[in-house]
Amino acid sequence: MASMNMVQALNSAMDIMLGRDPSVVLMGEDIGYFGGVFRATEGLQRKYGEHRVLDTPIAEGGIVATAIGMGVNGLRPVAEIQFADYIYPGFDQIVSELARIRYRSAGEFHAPITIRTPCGGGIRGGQTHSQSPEGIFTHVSGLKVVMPSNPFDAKGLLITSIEDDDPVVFFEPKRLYNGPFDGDPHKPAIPWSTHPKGQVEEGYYRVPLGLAEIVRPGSQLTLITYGTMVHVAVAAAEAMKVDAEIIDVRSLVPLDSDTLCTSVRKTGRCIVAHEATRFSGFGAELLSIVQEECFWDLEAPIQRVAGWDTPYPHAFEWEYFPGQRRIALAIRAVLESA
Amino acid sequence: MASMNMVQALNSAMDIMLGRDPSVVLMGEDIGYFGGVFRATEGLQRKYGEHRVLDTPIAEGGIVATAIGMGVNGLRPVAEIQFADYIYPGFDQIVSELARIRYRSAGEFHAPITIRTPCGGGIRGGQTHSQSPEGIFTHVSGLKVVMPSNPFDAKGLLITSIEDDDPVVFFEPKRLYNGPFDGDPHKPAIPWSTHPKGQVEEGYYRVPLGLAEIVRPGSQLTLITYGTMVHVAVAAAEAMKVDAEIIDVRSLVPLDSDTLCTSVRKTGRCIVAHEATRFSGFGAELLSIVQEECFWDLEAPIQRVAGWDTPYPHAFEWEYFPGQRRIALAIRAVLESA
Amino acid sequence: MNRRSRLHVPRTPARPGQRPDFSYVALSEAGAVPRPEVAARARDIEELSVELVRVLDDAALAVGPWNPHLDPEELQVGLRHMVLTRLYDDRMQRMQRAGKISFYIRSLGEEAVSVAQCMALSPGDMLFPSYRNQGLHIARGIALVDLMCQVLSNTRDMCKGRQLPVMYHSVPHNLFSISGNLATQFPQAVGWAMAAAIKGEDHLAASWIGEGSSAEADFHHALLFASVYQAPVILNIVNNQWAISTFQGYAGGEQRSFAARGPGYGVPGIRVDGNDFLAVYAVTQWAAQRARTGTGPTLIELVTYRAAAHSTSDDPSRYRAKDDYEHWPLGDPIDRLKRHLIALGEWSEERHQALVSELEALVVSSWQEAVTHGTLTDGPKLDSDLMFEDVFKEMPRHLERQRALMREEKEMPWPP
Amino acid sequence: MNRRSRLHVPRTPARPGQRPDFSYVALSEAGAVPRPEVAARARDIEELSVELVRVLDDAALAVGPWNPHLDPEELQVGLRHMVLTRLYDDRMQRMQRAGKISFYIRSLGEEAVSVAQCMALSPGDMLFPSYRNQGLHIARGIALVDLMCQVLSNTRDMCKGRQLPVMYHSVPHNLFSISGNLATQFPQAVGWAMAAAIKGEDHLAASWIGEGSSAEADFHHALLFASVYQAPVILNIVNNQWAISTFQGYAGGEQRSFAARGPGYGVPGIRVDGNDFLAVYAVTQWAAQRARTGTGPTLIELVTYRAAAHSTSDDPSRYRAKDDYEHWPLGDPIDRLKRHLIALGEWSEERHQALVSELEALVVSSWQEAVTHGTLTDGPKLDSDLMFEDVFKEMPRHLERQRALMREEKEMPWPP
Ligand SMILES: Cc1ncc(C[n+]2csc(CCOP(=O)(O)OP(=O)(O)O)c2C)c(N)n1
Ligand SMILES: Cc1ncc(C[n+]2csc(CCOP(=O)(O)OP(=O)(O)O)c2C)c(N)n1
Ligand SMILES: [Mg+2]
Ligand SMILES: [Mg+2]
Repeated sequence: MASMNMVQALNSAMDIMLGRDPSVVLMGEDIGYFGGVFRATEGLQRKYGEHRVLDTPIAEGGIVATAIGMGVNGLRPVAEIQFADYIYPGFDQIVSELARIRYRSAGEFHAPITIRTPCGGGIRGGQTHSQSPEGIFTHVSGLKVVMPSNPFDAKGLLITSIEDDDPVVFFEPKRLYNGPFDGDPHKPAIPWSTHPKGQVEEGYYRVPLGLAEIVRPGSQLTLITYGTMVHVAVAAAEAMKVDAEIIDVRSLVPLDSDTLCTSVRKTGRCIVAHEATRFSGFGAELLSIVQEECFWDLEAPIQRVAGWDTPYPHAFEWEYFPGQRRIALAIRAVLESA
Repeated sequence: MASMNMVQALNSAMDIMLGRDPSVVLMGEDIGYFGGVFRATEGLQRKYGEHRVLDTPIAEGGIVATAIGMGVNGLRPVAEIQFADYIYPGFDQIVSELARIRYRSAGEFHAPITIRTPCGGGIRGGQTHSQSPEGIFTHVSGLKVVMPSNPFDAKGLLITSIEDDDPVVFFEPKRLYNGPFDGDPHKPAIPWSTHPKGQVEEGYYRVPLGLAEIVRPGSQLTLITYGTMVHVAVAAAEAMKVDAEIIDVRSLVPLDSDTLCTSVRKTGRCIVAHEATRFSGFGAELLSIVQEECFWDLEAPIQRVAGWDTPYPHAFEWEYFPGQRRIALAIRAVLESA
Repeated sequence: MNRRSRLHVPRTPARPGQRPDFSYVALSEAGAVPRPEVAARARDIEELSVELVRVLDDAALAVGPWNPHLDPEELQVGLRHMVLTRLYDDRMQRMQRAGKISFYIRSLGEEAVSVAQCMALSPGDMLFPSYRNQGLHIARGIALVDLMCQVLSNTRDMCKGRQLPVMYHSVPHNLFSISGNLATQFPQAVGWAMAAAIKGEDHLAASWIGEGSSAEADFHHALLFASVYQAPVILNIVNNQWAISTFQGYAGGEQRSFAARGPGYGVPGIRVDGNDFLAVYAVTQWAAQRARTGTGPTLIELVTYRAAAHSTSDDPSRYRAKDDYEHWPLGDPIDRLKRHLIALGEWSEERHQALVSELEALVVSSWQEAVTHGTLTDGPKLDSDLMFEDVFKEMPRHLERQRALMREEKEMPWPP
Repeated sequence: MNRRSRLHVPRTPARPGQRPDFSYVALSEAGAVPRPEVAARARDIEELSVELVRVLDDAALAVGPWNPHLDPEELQVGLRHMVLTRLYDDRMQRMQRAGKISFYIRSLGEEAVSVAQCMALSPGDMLFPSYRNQGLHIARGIALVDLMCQVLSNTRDMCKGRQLPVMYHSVPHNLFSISGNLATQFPQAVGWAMAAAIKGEDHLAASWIGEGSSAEADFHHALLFASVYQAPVILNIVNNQWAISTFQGYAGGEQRSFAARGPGYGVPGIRVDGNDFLAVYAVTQWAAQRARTGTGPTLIELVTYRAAAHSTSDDPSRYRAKDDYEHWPLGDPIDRLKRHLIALGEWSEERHQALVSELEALVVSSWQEAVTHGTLTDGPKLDSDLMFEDVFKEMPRHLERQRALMREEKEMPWPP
C-alpha cells in the first residue's frame, strides 16, 4: 500500500498496463514529453518510449479515429481528451463508430479503447473547463461509462477499463485529482493521504465495472451519486445528521441497479445527485430506474440534486456547484414529505 | 385550408418564410437544385435563387459553423442535416458554440438558426438512417428541441422555430412524411389527406413552442409521447379499449410540464413513450418530472416504452420498433398494478 | 438586402435538358506524365497532383513510364473481376426492384478503381472501403453467395441482419466493416497503419472515400495524422464527379484537383485516370512501394464517373443530363481493358462473350443458393434475439431483460 | 511486437537542457519575395506559401515590393498599440500572480500579428479572434478598463461573469465573442463572410487560430467553404511554434508550411514574417484587397514565437529550452519597429521611454478604476441571478424555478 493522489493512481494504472501488455499505447495532446496538463502520464514516455506514448495533433476527432484503427489492428489505445469539454469534436467517431463496430460487424471487429477525460467543476475553469457530459454518453448503446471518486477506485477501474474489450469512456473528476472535496471551497484543501481511499496498492489490481459501492451504510434515505458529489454527499449527510446510505455508482454503464434498488427498498427514500446539468442528465435515468423498480417502497418522491441548466459560469462557480446546501434541501424534502 | 403531407407542409413553411423575410436562407446537402432527398425544399431554389437556397459540401460541421457565422451576420439560416444519424459531425459546433454564444457574450451576439433533420425508423433504413437522438440535445442548455407529429404542427412549429431568436433543433419523424403511421407495417399506408391534421392553412401561421397538445382526452391513464409514437399510442389505446389521455409533447425544450402534470394528477397513471433507445433517453426526463411533481397522485409506477438499447437493426425493424404491443404491455402494467 | 449577392456558387456543367459538358476535366496524354522515384519527396512531385496519369492510349495500347507491364493472365483476371462486379451489380439492382432486397448501390463505371487497386496490393494489406467498392470484395475472393446473403439480411448474413445491404466486412479477407457514415473509415485506416508501424509490421492500410465525402472532417484528420506520423497508408479519393445530386465543384473540385490537397500536408497527391486499369494499377503499386519502404502516405485521386444512379433510392434524371455517360471522356473501364487485351492478341469478342455467360451463370447460381437462406419477404428468418448480441462483448443485464420483454411481446396475441 | 517500431515521430528541436535550434525555420531575404497582382489566381502564386514575406532588413529599413509605404504617424500608432498590449499583458500577468484574477494569457512576442493586421483592415470588417489576439482589441480602441473588468469578472464585466478571463467580445468594435474551444471561430468567420457576400456588402471577415489548432476539423471546414463559395475572408494561422508543450511539427509543420495548406483548396497561402510589422501589414492589406474585389479568400501563416508561457497555468521550462527566445531568428516585433522608426529619424530612445511611461501610467490608472468595480477576492460582486439569463432570449419556467431555488439555497444558514 502507498499513499497516492488520484493523478498518481491513474499514472500507476497506465504504467502497470504499459508494462504488462505491449499492445497498450497512450495517446493525446501534451501527454508525452510533457506528461499531460494534469501530469497523469508523467514519466511514461521516458519509460516506454515515443512509440508507446504518443503526443498527438490537437484534433480530438482524429485522436479517436486513429485510436479505433489501432484498436482494430490489435493495439489497446488509451486516449486522453484534455478536458471533457473538448470531447465533442470526437463525438461522431465515438457514437457512430467506436460504439457500433462490434455490433455492425456481428462481433468480428472491435476496438478495445479507453478514452480518459477530466470532467467537472470547482477549479474556476469557466464554461469550457468544467463540464460533466457523462449523461450524453450513457445514452449511446455500446459504450461503457465510468467515473471514479477516489484514487483506489480510479486505479482499479482504469486497469479494468483498459483490459475491457468494449470501449470505455472514463471520466475523471478533476477537482478530486489532489484531494477529496466536500463542496466547501473556503475550507483548506486536504490531501488524499488523509483519506482511506488514498491508500492504493502499488501493483496490479482490478475494480470490476458494473458494481456500485455503498460508501456509507444508512437507514433513513438512499443518496445515489458519483464522482466529486460522493464527498459532498457524505459531508452534507453528516452536517444534517441524517443516517443516509450513500452509494457511489462508479460504473454508469453497465449500471448496478440492484445495489441501488436494494438500498431504496430498505430506506424508502431516495435522492440522486450529480454535478451535471439537471435536465435530461444521468440523474433522470437513475430516478427512473428507482421509480420503476421501487415504486411501492417509496415513502416520498425521489429528489434530484444537480447543476443548474445553464453553462458553467466562471464568476458564480459556487452558486452553480451543487454543494452541501443543495443536498441538504433535498434531504429535508425527502424526509419531511408525508 | 389545403390537404398537405408533412413534406409539403414543411416546404410551405420554408417557402413562406423565404418570401416574408429576406434574411432567411436555406442550406444543406442536396437541398438546392435537387430539392432534398426527401423533397422538403423542392422548387425553393428555383423560386428564390441559388443565394437564398444553398447546396453545401458534405460537412455537417461546416454547415453548422457557417450557419452560425451567417446568423451572427444578420441572416436566419435554416440548415438541413440529411439524416439525424449524420448530425454528430456538427455536434461540437452545436453544443460548444451555437448553444452558448448568447450566454457567453452576455446576450450581445446570437445566432437564430434552425437545424432541420429527419429522424426515426420504420423505413428499413438500418442503423444509420433510423436514429432518434433528440434526448441528447435536450441535455444541452441553450438549445430548443422540437418534434412535430403531423403536417399542421410541422408547418406552424417550423415557422415559429425559424422566427425564434434562439437555436432550434427541429426533428422530423421521416416515417410520418407521407402519412400517419400507427406502428403496423402490414396495414396499407394511408395518406395525410385522410387525417384532420393533414388539413393545413396555406398561409402564414404559428404554433407556439413550449406547448404540448392533448391529442385525445381520457381519464384512465396519461400517455405522454411525441413524433411517430403519437399515432402508435392512439392506435394502441383504441385496440386496448382504454380511455387514455394522449399528449403530444411537440416541444421537448422548452417543455410544457404543466399540461403533462395536470393530466397525470387527473388520471393517476402515466406512460411515457418514444422511439429512441430507453437508457438515458428523453423518457427518463419526462418520467422524472412527473414523478417529482405528481408523486402523491400516482396509483402505479410510471412506465417507459422505448426502443431497445441497441443500434437500430436492419433485419429486425419491427421487433425493434416500439409498436402497439409494447405500449399495450405498458398499459396493462399501469392499470393492473395495485 | 436589395444589393446584388456577390456569393460565388459553383457551376454544374450540365443539368437535365442541357448537353453534357466535360470540358472542365483536365486531361493529360497517355504516357505523358513522368514516373518519379518511389523515394521522391512530396514537395518535388507536386505536379502529379494536377496531371492525369494514363497508360492506355486511344489505340488501347499501354504506353509511357507508368506502364506496369502486367502479363496477359493478370489482365484477364482483372477483366474477370470487373465483369463479375458489374454482373453482380446488375443482378442485385434487379432484385431490389423485384422487392427481394431493401436497397442497393452499384459501382457501374468505377470497376477499375476497386479491382485494379486490390490487385496491386497484397492480401495482408488492410482495406477500409466505402459502400461503392464491391470490386475489392470480389477481387479479394469473397464468395458471391456471402455478399448476397448480406444484401438479403438472411440467416447467413455476415452482419447478422444489423446492417443495410452492401455494408460488408470480412476478417479473413482483411476488409473492414463498411460504415453508413461517410468518410469515417479514412482516419481509421491511418490509425491501423500507425499500429502496423508501431508493431514493425510490413502491411499497409488503404481506404476509399468519394470526392463528396472529402468535405468531411475525417478527410482532414486522415491526411494530417498520416503526414505527422508518416503512416504506411494509401488514401484514395474516388472522384466520380457526383455526390448524389451535388456536383464535385461543391466539394472544392472547381478550384483545384482533389489530389492537390495532399501536397499541402506534405503528402504526395497523384491524379489518375480511374477508368484505365493499367494506370490505376501502376499508381497504386507505386504508392504501396512508398508505404512499404517507409516513404509514408500517398493520396490518390481516381478520376472516374458514376454511370448509374447513386443508389436504388435515387433518380439522376432529376439533376443531371440523361446521356452524360456516353460523353464521359475517359470511357468505360471494362471496355478499355477488353480492347487492350484484344489489341495484345490476348482476348476476343468470343472469349469475352464466353466469360460473360460463365459469370452470369455464376451470379444466377449464387443467387439461387443465397435465397435458400431467406429473403426480405420469405424463407428462413434470422432469430430476432440476435438483435441484442454484440452491443457489448458480454450481454449486460438490462439487455437480457429487454430481450425477454421482446420475446413476451412477440408471443402476445394482437389485436388483443 | 518485438520488432522495432517504424512509426515516425516528429522531432522537437530543443527540449530543456538542449541548445535552441531554429535551423528548421525557412527564411527569405527581406524584399526578396515578389508581390503578385491582387487578382492573381491561387495556382499561379503557390510559391508564396513556402517563401517568407519580409520587409524590414537587418538595417531596420523597409525594402522590396511588399513595403506598404506607411507614413511615420501610422507606424507610431502601431508601435503605441504594440507597447500598450505588452504593458497590459505584463500587468495582468502580475495581477494573476497576486491572486486578483484567476487566469491570464499573454501574447508576448506576437504583438505585431494582431496590431498590424487590425490596422490593415477597416473598422467594419468583422474579426473572429483566438484568445491570444488582445492586440486586436487594443488596436480597435476598446478601453483598457473594459478589458480589465472582463478579466476580473467584476460588476462591469462585458461577459457578466460567464467567461474565463480574456474571452472578450465587442459588438461596437466588431470583435466576435472568443471561445474556449479551439478553432471553432475559423469556419464561423467564413459563414459571416458568406452572409456579407449574400447581402452584397463590402465588409470582410478575418479570423485567427494557432498552428496547433489548425489540426482541428474546423480548419478544414473553413478552407473548404471559403474556397467553394469564394468567401471574402482572411484566415490567419499564427504559427508561434508551440501548442502548449507540443512543437509545431505535430500539427504538420515538419512536412510542409501551414500556408501551403491553402493552395490545395485553391486558396492562396502566404507565409509572412509575423514579427515584421510592415510585412504583416502589407500581406494583410493585399489579402483584404483580394477579398473586397471578389478574388476570394486568403490563408496567411504568420511566423512568430510564443515568447511567454502558454498561460498562467503553464511552465514552459518543463518542455523547451530556457533561453530559446533570445535565439529566435525573427527578433522582437516591438524592437524591430522601434529601430525602423529610429532609422527613419522618426523616433528616439527618449520618445520611446516617454511612450512607455505614459502607457504604464494608463495601465495603472485603468486598473485602479477597474478594481473599483470588484475583483475575484473583494469589492462589489455580480448578482448571481445573472447566471440564469441569456441561456435563452426569454427565461423559460424551469430556469425561473432554478433561480428561485438558488436564492433559497443562498439564504439558508450553513452549517445547519
Ligand atoms: C456523415 C454523412 N453525411 C451524409 C450522408 C448522406 N449521404 C450518403 S451518400 C452521400 C453522397 C456521397 O458522395 P461521394 O462521397 O462523392 O461518394 P459517391 O456516392 O459518389 O461514391 C451522402 C450525402 C452520410 N451517409 N453520412
Ligand atoms: C477543442 C479543444 N481542444 C483542446 C483544448 C486545450 N488547449 C487549449 S490551448 C491549446 C494549445 C493551442 O495551441 P495553438 O493553436 O498553437 O495556439 P497558441 O496557444 O500557440 O496561441 C490546447 C491544446 C481546447 N481549448 N479546445
Ligand atoms: Mg462521388
Ligand atoms: Mg501555437
